[in-house]
Amino acid sequence: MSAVLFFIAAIGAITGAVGVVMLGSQFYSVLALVIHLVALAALFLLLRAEFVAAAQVIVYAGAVMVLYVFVVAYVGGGDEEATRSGLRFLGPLLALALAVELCVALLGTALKGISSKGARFVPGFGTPADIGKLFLTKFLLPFELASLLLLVAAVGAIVLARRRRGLEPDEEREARYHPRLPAWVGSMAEAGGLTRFEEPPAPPAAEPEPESAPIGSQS
Amino acid sequence: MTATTFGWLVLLCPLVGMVVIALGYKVLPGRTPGWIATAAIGLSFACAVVMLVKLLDLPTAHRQLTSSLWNYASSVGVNAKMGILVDPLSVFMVLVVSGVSTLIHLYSVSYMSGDRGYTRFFAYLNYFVFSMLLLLLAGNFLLLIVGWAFVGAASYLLISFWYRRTTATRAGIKAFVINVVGDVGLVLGTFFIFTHTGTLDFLQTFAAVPHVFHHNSTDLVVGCLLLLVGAFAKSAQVPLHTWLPDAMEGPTPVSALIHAATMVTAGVYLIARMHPLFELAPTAADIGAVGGCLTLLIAGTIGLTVTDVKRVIAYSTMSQIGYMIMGAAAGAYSGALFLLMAHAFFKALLFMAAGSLIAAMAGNQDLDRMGGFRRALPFTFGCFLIGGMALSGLPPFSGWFSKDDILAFLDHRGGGFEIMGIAGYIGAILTAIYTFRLIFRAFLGAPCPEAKELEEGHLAHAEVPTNPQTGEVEDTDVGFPGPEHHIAEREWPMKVAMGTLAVLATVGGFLEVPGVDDAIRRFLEPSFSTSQLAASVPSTGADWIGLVIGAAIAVVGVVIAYRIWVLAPGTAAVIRERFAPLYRLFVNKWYFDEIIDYAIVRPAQWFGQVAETVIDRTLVAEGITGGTVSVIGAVSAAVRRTQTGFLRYYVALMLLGVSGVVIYFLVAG
Amino acid sequence: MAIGWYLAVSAVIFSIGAAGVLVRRSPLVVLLCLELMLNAANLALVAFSRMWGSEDGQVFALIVMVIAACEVTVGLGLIVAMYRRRMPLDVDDLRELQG
Amino acid sequence: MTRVPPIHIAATHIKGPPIDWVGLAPFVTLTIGALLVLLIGLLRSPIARERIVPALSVVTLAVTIGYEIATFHHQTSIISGALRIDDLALILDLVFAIAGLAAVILSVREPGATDAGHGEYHSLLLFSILGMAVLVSAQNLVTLFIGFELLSIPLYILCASDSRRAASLESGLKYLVIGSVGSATLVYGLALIYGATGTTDFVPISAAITGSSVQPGGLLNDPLLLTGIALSIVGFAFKASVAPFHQWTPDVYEGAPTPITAFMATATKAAAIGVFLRFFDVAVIGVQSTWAPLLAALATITIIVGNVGALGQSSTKRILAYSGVGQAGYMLAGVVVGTQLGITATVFYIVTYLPVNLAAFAVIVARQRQRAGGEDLSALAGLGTRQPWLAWPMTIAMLSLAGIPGTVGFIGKLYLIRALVGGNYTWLAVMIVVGSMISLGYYLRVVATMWMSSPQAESASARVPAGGRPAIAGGSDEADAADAGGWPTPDRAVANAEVAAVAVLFGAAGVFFGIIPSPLLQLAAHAGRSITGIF
Amino acid sequence: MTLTILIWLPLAIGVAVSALPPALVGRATAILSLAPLGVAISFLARFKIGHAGLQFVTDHTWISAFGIHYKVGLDGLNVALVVLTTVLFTASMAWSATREWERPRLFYFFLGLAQSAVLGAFCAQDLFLFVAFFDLMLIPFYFLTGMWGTGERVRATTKLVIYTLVGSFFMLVAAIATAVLASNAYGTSLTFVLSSLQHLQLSHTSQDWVFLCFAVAFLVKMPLVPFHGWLADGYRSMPIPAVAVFSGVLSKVAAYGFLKIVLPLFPYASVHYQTLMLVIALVSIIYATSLAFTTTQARLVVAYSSVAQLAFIVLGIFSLRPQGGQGALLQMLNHGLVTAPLFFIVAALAVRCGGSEDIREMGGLAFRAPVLAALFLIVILANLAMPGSSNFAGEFLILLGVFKAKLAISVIAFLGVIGAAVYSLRVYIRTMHNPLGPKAHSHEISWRDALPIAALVVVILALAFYPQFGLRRSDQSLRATMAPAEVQDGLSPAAVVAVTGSGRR
Repeated sequence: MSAVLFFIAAIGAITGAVGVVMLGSQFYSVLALVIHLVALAALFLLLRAEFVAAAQVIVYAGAVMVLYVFVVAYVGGGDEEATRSGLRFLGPLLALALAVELCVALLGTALKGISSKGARFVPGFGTPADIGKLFLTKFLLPFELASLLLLVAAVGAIVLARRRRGLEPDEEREARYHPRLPAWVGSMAEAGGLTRFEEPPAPPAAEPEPESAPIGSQS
Repeated sequence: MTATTFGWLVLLCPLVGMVVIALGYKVLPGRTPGWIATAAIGLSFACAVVMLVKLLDLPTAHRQLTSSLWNYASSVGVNAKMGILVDPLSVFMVLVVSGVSTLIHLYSVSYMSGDRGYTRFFAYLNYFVFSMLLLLLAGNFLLLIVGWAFVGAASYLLISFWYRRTTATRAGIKAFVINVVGDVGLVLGTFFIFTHTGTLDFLQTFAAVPHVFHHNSTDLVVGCLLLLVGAFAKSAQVPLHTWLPDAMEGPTPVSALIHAATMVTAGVYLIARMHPLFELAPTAADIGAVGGCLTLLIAGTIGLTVTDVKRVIAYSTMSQIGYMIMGAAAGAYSGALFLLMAHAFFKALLFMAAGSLIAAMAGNQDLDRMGGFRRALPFTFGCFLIGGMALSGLPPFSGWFSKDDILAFLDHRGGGFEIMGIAGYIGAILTAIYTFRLIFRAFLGAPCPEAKELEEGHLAHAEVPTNPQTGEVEDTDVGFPGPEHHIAEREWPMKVAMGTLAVLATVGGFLEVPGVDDAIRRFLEPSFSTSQLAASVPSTGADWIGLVIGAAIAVVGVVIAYRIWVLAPGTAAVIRERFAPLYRLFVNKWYFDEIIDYAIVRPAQWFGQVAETVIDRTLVAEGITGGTVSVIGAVSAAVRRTQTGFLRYYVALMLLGVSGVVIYFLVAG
Repeated sequence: MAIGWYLAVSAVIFSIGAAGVLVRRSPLVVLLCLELMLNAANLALVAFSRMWGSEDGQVFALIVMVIAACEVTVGLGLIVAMYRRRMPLDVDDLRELQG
Repeated sequence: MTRVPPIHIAATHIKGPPIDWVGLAPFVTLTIGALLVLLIGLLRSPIARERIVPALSVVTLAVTIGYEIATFHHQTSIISGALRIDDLALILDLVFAIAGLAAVILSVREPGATDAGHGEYHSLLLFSILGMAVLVSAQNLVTLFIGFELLSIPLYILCASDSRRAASLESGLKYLVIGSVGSATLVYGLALIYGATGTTDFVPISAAITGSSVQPGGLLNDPLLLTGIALSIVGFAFKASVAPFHQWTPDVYEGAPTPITAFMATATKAAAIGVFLRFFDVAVIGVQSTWAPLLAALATITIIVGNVGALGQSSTKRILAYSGVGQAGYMLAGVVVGTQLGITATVFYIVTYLPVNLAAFAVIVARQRQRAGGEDLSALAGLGTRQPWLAWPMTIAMLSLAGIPGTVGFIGKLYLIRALVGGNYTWLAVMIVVGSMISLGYYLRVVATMWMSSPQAESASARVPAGGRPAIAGGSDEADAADAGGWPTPDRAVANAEVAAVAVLFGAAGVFFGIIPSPLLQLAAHAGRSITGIF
Repeated sequence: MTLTILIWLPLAIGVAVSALPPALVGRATAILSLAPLGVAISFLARFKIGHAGLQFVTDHTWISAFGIHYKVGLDGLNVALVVLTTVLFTASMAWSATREWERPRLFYFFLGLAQSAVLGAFCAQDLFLFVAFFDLMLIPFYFLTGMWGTGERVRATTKLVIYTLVGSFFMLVAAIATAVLASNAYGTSLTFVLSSLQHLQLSHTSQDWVFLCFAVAFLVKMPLVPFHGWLADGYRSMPIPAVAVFSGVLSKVAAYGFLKIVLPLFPYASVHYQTLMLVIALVSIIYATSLAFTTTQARLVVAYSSVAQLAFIVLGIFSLRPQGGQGALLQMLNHGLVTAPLFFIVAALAVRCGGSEDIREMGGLAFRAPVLAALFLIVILANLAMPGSSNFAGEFLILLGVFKAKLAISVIAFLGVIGAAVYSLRVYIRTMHNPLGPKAHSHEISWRDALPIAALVVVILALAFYPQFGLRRSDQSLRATMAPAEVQDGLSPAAVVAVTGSGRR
């Protein structure tokens, strides 16, 4: 029974993965990844990792993928013409070599465990309770750091993705009813609503002349 | 005040003279430098005389005095002191050198006046005398070599004295380089001897030699041969003689002083000084004798054909020194030194006379253009005649006694030396011929234009001064003989100098008359006390036989010369036709210059060219340096080419690296 | 099923992800492929944790998940920024820096 | 392991691990500082954002440094063995903090900072430092990996922070993608190691490798473990920009804002080498005989590639990037030896590498503020006459990197060679020497440009390269005018006061410690001794 | 008054004068540079003759971790060279002081730095200290050539530095290896102090490669064929004061290194490679000589002649006979004194020929410049080692040593002596004599130019009368430094005494 489930899930995961790589449209790639993740979650379950599986489904298939979809929609994920360079063939070959090596490594080990079904199952193994306990005791520091890391990521996303003056596609029109946006527009400061529209000392660099400032070399 | 003190004074005088003249080159007016120089040398001659007296006071056994001022270079087993050796030999040489030099200085005072380089000339001249005296008084090998090289340098400076003449500078460098070859020989020879004796000091060496060397041992023979190289280079013996004729580029007094009277005889002095070595290495000595013998013949033959007055005398000098070398090497030390002294007198005299003659010719030295100066230059003619007769060994002039003394000794030793003796007689006849060829052609016969002009009472002056060798117009602002010339008839210093020498050349021979007296041998005896050869002297009778033969041969030579150039002036041309190839050989100086040029000079230059162009530019610059650079450059270009900027290529390379590393571990594990 | 099977699957997925990074030019998809690689690691971790019966592997997997999320967020942010700058969304056109 | 039945689980029963706050203090300081900076960055007034924020970051780093110095010799392992605080870690932390300090000072007036918002910018910087600190004292695979990421992710963002330049974004993306591949490889490798040994803690891992707890005879030849090590080597090597995993380095260094480049070139490299030391000399020292040859080979390749690649470059930043690759090779050589001496040498080399590199980058920053294309080599032409206070630090830096006596670089090389010769790796020492010879080719080129080429030649070639931009808008013309006119106008000199100060300070340090190296040497010696178990 | 003061005084001066207005810097430096000269002479005066050991030792621990000491001291080997250094630098500064240099402060700072480095290298009694100073010497010359040079200066200076540093880096490895291997082999703590290293002989195999590394470093510095690739460009581009001290002193440091470090530390290798070194030297002599009488650049003639001279010095050192060593030491002194004025004279000649240093465009300059001609003559005669010059005494001893060691080599080496005469006189005649050259406009040498040359000429003449000056101090130390190699070479100390002592009855 478990074998059947395993094969279904494994095939699903691998197909999903292949789909991510092969499918032309970025949108389909995202969907393929979702399939892959769900299949992977199934594998996790087979490995008695309930909590990981759940996290997988919620965090990934839920949050992250949604983010993906939004971005794809925003940047208009059109089809991408197939790559021309030699990597098109070299890449898969390289990957194949890698896979072979890894399999040799994984299966060539003398460890008994590899061929076994795993250690004797202890009730409670992989439950949120156990994991959480570990997080609070042995892995306290990683746990805290992970939170910081998430904060960093959030800050980074804002820093990078916020709007900037002089870079918008339709600069002139916007300039009409948003005269001289301060430099911090779109920053967390704005998000925090701590800022009014008064005159910040705009750094002079914020006066780009489009013709004298070709995109790519803003000078 | 012992003899050595005066020995030092002998050295000091000319040195001081040189320094004074050199430093005062701006302030000293007119002929003062000349007088200062003459005074300096005269003083040192005086000191030499005192030295002689002091030495004669001592008993014969103690006539070898050494004195040293400070350590010159003495460390790690080398013991070179600033020391002199005063013994009869050196005193004798010092006397000759300083005496003749004084006279030649006196001569130059007027002869060189009017030359732009007057001061420089006398500074050089004094420097030369200093060097020569240093050579003679040196108490050890190192100092000997120093003096040896100094005289070479001085000779270089004086040969290329008129330095705007490329011929002069070329002759100078030639002389210098050949002399350096000689120095090298000397140094190497010293090494060979030093490594066995462990000392550089003469007396210690001579004391040690019999104990450290066995008879004719290889090292000693090689060492002596190398010493001979030095001697030959300095004394212009075949095959290192080619510089001497060219050295005639220098002013005539220089030729008289250096290339006749003093420097060129250093070789003879060296052999005499080193006689304990040579007597222990007969092989080397014999080779030396042969060399001298060859030289006197070759030089004689060339002397027959050359037409440059000074060069004729130069070749005769070579051949005379050939006699001395031959004699000294064969063991006739006193004879050789006797001839050396006599030669100094009459050869200096000849050169001075020639100088006067050339002055009368306004600097032209070509024998073909001369003639009939007998009336125009009576005094000069007289001196020339005396000198010539002495040179060709006519009785009772000094040349007669001295040269035939040597030849007699050779016959006395017998064996191979007999042959040399005969060769010597052949040389003698040649000498007589070319000497009188000179005299007859220059002074007898129809007067040449200059001679006529002079008879009317005014000295000829070249309107356009030209280089007598190349005929190219002279650069007259400096380093050139000067516009006016001086002849003995009009300059009393020249007269005095020449007159004195004429007298000496005439009577000098009587110092050593077989059976009557042998002042020189007796005086020199202490220096050669250890020598077996010096002890064995030919009997008086043998001596006299030799003298008679010599006189006869000289007379024959003179007669032949008279026959060819006075009675039947055409004969010379006829002979020239008859023996054309021989003549060509002689007139081209046996092709020595050409041989040396092709054998040594050109290959060296060629190698230099190759070294610069091929090896240095190509091999080192392109090869080693450029090669490395280009390799690194290529690698750098490759590295930068992989930096394509293609993100995916970077990832690809990275994954390639991953699989590489993994493979390594899988294999290594 | 033996653990080895899971590991094999994870290896395959890892390689597929790597291949994807190599062949795809849209940064978005490249990010997806990176996700694949990380997930492969996760699978391996979970499999090992099962094998040893220790939950460290699962914790590790969760941490990796967080990190994956962070990388994605930052990556997407970058992509948006580039889009705003009207820069081409094609890794092959990012060649201003080279040599 | 003993398990509590799930029924009894309640939050009350869970005892958090004991925490040694003294040891943890630097980390806490950094965290708090980062958060504070982030918050103050939200304030309205520009003063707060552009003055207080950097000031606060400086304070944070200063306090951190203070704590680290205070807790020197305080060897503990904290939070249930997640972190090990010892002299090695502390010295490396000092390096990070100093590098960060320099970066903060250089970032005043940095357009990138203004662009990203000072609060965000600086807090990210501090977080990255925190990540490094965690990384080099990690005693556990999980901690190690998260530290690795906490160090990387902020740098991805910071590289792209100057998003008005396409180059900045490009470098950010490149760094992100390649970095993620690297971390994916790393984590997979860690996973395999975990799989082979069944634990995530270093000490048990090394025990499992040598001892027979996991498997009789240990794991010395177990492909699983070895592959894991291989993959983790790649992960670290990438961070340390060791060839052939170096290719991101020149591009990212060139594209990133120069202060960040300076930070990466020094701190990141130090962190990567530090983790090399930790991981290979503690966790997997058992299989040294296997990995040492490989690392030696990698070091050789790196030395050659880095030094050779720098030869033909026209951008000073790129030259420094490649030189950084080469230097990484030298440091790796120190790791190879695997003796305390080797560790000491490596640490010392890192310490010597820090000041001179910072000085060099400071000079580049100054030039960029003064004229367009300031990172160009041509921008340095004639600097010796016109701005000696910039030319000298750069000269010292170059000479030190080349290993000329009188500078720290010389002593650093001395120590490395001494360690290598002592460890029977003389051939590697020779490789270092060969590398230095090649490196002269470009270091001297920089020096020659500054002192021996006339400003005329420079102003002729003063072009604005793609991506180059004047620090002050429209300053380009003025800057060029100033360059042509010779002396920089006073306001520029002022504008560069703090930058020049950094340059001069670190340049001076480079000479001072070159003449009196003993203090640094003792410091490094402590680091070496702090790793026990090897001789 | 410790050596430290002497070593660092020039640098201090260089720094101090940069406070003065540029116009004064030159003269100030020239005058102040008399101070180190004076100090050096005072050391010379206080030097106790007949001691093999060190005198005026200063010894502090510099880098305790490696047992590296800041140990400086004087012995017979370096005392004369130290004085020579100060003399030549003073002369160069005096020569420079009368000229305009752009950025004078920097110029004199670098000169000062160079002097300090050279002095340090000579005085260093610690292997590592020596290496450090040896490399440091190069930096000022890098700048001097690159900033004040002529022609392809940057290319030339880069070439120079890379060439020489390649050698130096190998030497660095070798030096460290020496100390490390020694301490490993004998289980002693790490030390770089020469005197202690001397008692820790390395194994033969290590000696071999270490020796080669040192040899490369030194041979490049001198330079000898085939390591002379940088020579032509470097010498042609260096400013005159720099090139004067470079060929006058820096090349000596290399030769000194052989004598001070290589022979005592690696006697086995020294004997093992004796023939190789002798042959290299021999080839250099022949090769440089032939180049010297081919090239038409006056400056290069001097350059190649100094290559030949240094080859002679190496010849003397590797005769492994005390005579050769003494000769080499004396020759170092002489060559330094000769080559510097030669470069000044070349500059003077160039001035009289429209800046060209091509002897084909010179000629007849002696006219209207008798003093210059006289100075030149004396120097050139000394350069060709005419007997009577101290150079000859040096060459005599060198060749005597070689003669004792390898007869054939010494015989061939004499070709170099003859060649020296040829090229020296050639350059003298082609410049001073012969008809007036196309570009020649002769005029008497000015006081400011004559002063440094004349001063050095006086020293040359003094030495010519008393070469012993250069020999008496070094005697003992030289025997000491040569002894290990001699023993290794089979001449037991007893034999040495026999060989050397036989002369002194």
